[in-house]
Amino acid sequence: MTDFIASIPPLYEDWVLHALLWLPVAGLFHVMAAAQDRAKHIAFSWSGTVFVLSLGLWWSFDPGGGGFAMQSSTPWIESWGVSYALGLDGISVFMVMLTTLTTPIAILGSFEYIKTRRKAFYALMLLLQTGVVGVFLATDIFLFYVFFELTLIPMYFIVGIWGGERRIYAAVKFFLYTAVGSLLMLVAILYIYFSSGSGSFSYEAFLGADLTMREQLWLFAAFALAFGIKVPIFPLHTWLPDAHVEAPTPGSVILASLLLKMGTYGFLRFLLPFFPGAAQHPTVVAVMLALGVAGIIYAAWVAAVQPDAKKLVAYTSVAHMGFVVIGVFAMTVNGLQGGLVVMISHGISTGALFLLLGMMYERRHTRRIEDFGGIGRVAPFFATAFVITALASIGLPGTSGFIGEFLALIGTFETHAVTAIIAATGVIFAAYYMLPMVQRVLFNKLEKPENRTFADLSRRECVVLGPLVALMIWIGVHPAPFLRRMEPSVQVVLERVEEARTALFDGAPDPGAGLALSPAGEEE
Amino acid sequence: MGFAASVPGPHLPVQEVAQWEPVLPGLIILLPLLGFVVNGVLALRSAARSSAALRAGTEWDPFAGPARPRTHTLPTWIGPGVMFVAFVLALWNFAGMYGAELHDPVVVRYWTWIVTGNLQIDAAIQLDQLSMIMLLVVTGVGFLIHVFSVGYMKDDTGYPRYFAYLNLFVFFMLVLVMGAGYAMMFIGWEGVGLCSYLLIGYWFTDREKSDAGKKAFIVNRIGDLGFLLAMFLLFQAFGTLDFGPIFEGAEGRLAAGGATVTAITLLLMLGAAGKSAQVPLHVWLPDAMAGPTPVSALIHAATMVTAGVYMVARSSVLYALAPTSQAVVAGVGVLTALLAATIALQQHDIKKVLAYSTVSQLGFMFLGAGVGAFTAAIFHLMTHAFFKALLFLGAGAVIHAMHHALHRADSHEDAQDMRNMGGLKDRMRITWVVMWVATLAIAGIWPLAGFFSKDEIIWYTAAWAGAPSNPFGTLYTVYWLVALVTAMLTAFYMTRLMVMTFHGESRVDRNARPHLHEAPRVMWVPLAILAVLSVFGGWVNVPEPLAESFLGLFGALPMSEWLHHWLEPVTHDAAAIQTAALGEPAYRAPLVGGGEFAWALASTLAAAVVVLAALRALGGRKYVAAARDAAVSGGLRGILANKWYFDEAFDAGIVRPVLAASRWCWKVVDTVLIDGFVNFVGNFTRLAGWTVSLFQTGQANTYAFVLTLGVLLVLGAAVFL
Amino acid sequence: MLAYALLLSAALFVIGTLGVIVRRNAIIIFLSIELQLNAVNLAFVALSRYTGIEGQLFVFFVMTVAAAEAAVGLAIIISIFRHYKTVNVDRFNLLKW
Amino acid sequence: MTEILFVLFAVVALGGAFGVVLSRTPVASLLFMVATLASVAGIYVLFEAHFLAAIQVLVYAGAIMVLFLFVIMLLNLGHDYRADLKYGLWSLLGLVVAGLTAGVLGQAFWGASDTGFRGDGAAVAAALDAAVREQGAAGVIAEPLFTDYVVAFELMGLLLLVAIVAAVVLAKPKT
Repeated sequence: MTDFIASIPPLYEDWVLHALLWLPVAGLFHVMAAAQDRAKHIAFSWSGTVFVLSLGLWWSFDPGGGGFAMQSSTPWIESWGVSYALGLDGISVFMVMLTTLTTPIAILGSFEYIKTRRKAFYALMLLLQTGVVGVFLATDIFLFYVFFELTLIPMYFIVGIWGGERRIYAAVKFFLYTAVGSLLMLVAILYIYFSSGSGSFSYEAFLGADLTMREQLWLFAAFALAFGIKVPIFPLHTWLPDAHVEAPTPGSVILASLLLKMGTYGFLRFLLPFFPGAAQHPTVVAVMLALGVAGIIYAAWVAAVQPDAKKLVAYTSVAHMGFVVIGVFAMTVNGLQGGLVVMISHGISTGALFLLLGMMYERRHTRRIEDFGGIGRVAPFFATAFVITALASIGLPGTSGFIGEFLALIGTFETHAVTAIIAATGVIFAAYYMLPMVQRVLFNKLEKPENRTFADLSRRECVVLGPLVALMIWIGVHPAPFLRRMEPSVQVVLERVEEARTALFDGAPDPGAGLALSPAGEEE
Repeated sequence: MGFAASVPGPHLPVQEVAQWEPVLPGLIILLPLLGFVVNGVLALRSAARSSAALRAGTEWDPFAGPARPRTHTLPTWIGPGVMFVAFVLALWNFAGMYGAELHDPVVVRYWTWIVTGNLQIDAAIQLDQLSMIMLLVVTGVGFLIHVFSVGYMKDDTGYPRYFAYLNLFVFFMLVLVMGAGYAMMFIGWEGVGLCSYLLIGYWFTDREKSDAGKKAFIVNRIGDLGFLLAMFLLFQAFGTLDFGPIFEGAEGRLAAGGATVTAITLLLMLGAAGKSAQVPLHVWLPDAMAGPTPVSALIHAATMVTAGVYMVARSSVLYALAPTSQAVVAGVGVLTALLAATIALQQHDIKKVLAYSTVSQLGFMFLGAGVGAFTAAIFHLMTHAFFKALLFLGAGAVIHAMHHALHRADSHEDAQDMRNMGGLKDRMRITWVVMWVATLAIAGIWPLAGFFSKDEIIWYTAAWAGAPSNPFGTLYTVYWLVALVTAMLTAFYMTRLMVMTFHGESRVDRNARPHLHEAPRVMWVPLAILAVLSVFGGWVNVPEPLAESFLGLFGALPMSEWLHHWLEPVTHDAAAIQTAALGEPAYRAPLVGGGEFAWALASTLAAAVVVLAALRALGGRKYVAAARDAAVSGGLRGILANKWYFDEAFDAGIVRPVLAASRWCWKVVDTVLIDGFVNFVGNFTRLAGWTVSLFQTGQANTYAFVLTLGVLLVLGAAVFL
Repeated sequence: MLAYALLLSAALFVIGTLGVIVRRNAIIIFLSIELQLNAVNLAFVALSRYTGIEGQLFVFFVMTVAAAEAAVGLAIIISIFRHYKTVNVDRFNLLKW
Repeated sequence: MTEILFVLFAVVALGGAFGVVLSRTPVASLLFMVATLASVAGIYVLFEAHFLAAIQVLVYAGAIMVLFLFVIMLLNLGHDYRADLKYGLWSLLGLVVAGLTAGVLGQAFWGASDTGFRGDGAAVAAALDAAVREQGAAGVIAEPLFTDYVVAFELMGLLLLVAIVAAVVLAKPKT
């Protein structure tokens, strides 16, 4: 018996990644074979099963030295050196878990929202889950690219079919915007593939490619454009508000929680390790930091004057992702870890906000902020969830948002003080965009008679929001388990950056980038 | 670096210094949180009932039935109950600490909060003499205000929600004062800001009130930005945010008067200014009076707004290393004290007067903290907590009575406007008496609490002005003079408040007058306790020069300089650094000379004269009822009535430009520039496609023609070339 | 005689091309295409005398394709005629921009 | 004799071709087409391709043209005497393309210095004639068809099957 129990963890580790990746596809076929009105339950069961399975990662994932765990690799297209290679490290583990958590929640949140072509919708949701999980698990660049592009298709249809009035415009804009970037990335991938001469698309082979600074800069630009559009970095962000506003609630949730993360994940997984030299180039660092800061401030300002609540939240995504960008390009442990936590936290809190806005829309069929007011009177549970989520979103200490922003800022401050100071004003502007919205929706007089019948959260909606709210507070109060699991992998990335710096600048700290890991600076 | 990454096991509390064992310190913090959770659940349940009724088209009156619903009876016991237990625990710990002669702070670590490569922040609390004083003030005064609230908020439908917020506030306030590092303090710091936001906007269906809450939060966040940046600098300089290593290493790591320490302290001051309503970030506090009056007493008088003072006192070592910052802190403080006092002269709303009075007194505290008299600042913080809480609660009792009376008489007059009051002393005897006690205390009349604490601040300003190597000696002299004037203004506007409210002819609506009556016992008992504290609270720290004189009852007061000695372990380092830098303070006043005794006597006499003169001058005046009174404009009175136009300046200088910039960013940059470019690319492609599509005539012949041509082209190329 | 056969083949092909381009009637266009195919067939047959039997084999294949094409093409014409009530190809302009 | 017959057939074929393109009614076009096909079949005979000539008459002129005729009658197209020729610019363009085609074909057939088939035609022709004598006109085609080109032959069958199914599906009225 004890032998059996002891044999579970290795067994689990052997197949869990494949299961997480392909179970949604199995669910997809099940959904397609089922009746229209059973589709949502089937989809939820499958994605829920995947979530339960992924919970084991919390215990079984061992950060170890920061490399990939649970690796497996099978040749796929041998003549090109493409293999079906999966792996998990501290950077991806929470992204995967976020995906497996968010998808069932988004599906559960869409039970009442999606009324037409339900089978197709839930099938696409499951396909999307496979795509996103694949992006985070793939350790073969070709495989990664396949999944990266795969996510586009279901999202395109989700926005284009179940979206709002201007859904076609939004879907096409979303598709073209992101396709432009990723095609350039494909060219860059092929360039590295051929110039590395290893004849393999594996992550290690790409790391081993010997690139000159000039090459690195061009390739960096191609990758950065692809990921920057996904993130999205100011000024490549204009697809986001349109896509969010038009997308159905679950689409917005997945878009904000997961698809945006694929961009910043790409920064950490590919951009820094592949092109450590270019990433430290003073001009590159300056540009990326400037764009990150610009995103924080600019998006906050634009968000503050939006009449449409969903658009407002969409813009706040840009601001939040700005923190990730500066955290990553600060190239310090704190910055990178902070960026990762912002990614998780943003996934949770913005996902919850979109769910809440979706509930508002289901009840009132409007998203205009001015159509609400005094909702707190008629829907106290709704209001409570809304306020907690909004506070997590603006980074109140004790919620997940604070941990991420604090670490990202403090990490940035270590190497780029001025950037951090300007970015920190985002703390004020966060209150400047979020509180008026909260006030105009929940508070004020209950003037409009339509709002008097605004129903409070149903039991299903409580189940949807409960885990998210609990996570916001858990990560805010006790983030150490998360941080500890991430750190080794973050260190690996930084070591690679460090090595490149030694090679490039003879170990002397580069004036533009500063010394990342110096201990506490001494007063002169 | 080097921090071993491992999956965390359960963390047991670890105590670093074992010379004294605190009794369940975590429970003190936890209790209000528990109260919050229980009350919160009750609040949600009652809100759900009320909202269900609302959706059905009716209103739910929780008091309509034969008995109050359980959701409205339980908070009465839970809310104040947890506070009482916490207070008892705090007293117990105080007794323990008192006996232990503690030298170093006791730090209790619970779990690792944030840990990355080079940063570790523990969820830890720190108990030392300073946090103990704050602990007592917060739980003690907090408990009294909770009890008062039971009476004050009795008829409010959101009763359980109110206690939930109040408990949550106390929780965060305790985290603030007990946190063992700047990061922990920041949790409490923003947390109390949140509760302030929630409580100011407690009646959230009122647009103005929720606006006020929002304003408070945003202005506070401006200050929080300073706090945040200061933390970054501290982390860069020390590699940690814990108090212990920072204060121990400060002298070695930071050059005295250097840019880093000055920047840190100035940024901290920005944070403190936001939280403690110092010029120019004071604008939120008067608006914050939109909240229920006990909230104003607890948050906006006794505890939260003093967090800034606590923080400066906590960082005393850093401030002592940065004389420039000290001068700035003191300057901001004294300027705030003066401006707020002048504004208070022209306000008619009883709570607004008290609000500006609070701002002004906070200015005094900052003056004290700024000139290095940290003990004096904390002393004034404590006495101010007593008498200002008393004043607010007294005002609350008045408003409560007025509100009820006006409600009974179906009058829509403003229950808070002093022009609608007058002559209340006959109907509210207890309130009248305790309010006078508090008024005299705040005015600095011997032997009440305010006399000793305020006098000490003013005196230390004078004393440090004469320190031999103080580079800002002249400035300090100015501060001293302004502080003296402000003290007199305080006496005047407080007397004005008393006169307008309680004395003279009654201007209350004729129909409402019979319904005016004294507050219930649950409300006046806390008032009485606070009144006692306002009288005797100052005796814990009678200055030595006064102790032996008649001002100290010829040495009969047993606790002369007690607070000073008590806080010595905390302020000792700062005092040493400051003395080393500036020299010994001169124990005589600048310009004219004279010792502490002389100036204390003079100032209390002057204050007494002002009070009496004001009584005479204002007592006979006829006040016009609010409804018929014209708004004051023009001249100094107009400026004061309009609060020096701070709000207008902010509006025109910051709020509007930012809003305009936001709109511009959206409408121009986003929509026209970026999206314009994107759509241009799209449209350009479409245009090109359309041009090419002209070949698609839809006629089979054309296709055949073009096809043949193409084939001929290819074939021709093969054949001819 | 080969040269003349090729000349005839070319002439037939040109006439067929002309027919495809200038006629509107779908059936006649179709006939013109058949004409072109026949022209090619003629060339194949003529050349088979010089290169071997494969030329004739290809004619066989071309005829089969022509038969299949005629079947499908005429079916399409019938189907279109049902919809437009005409076989005038100028009317079939769904592909127009 | 052969030459006279060739000229005769060529003239009929050309005349028929012009008739196909220029006649005003589809039925006339069709009849002209049959004439052309028949004369081309005659030319096949002149080139000793007897089997193909027979197929041409049977399948082409017979089956396929009858199918055309059926369709014309089914659609009842005979009454529309309006000319559907495109005049003006279009006919000019048509002539230009026709000229160009002629040019290209001329160059392809006679322009190049060595086109390969001008060489020893007599030997091939003699071998072919010998084979025809030995195996018969059908046999000479059948042998390679069922040996070297059997795959293509089978594919042809498949194509015809698909075409039949497609024709049925397309022509069936949609109910």
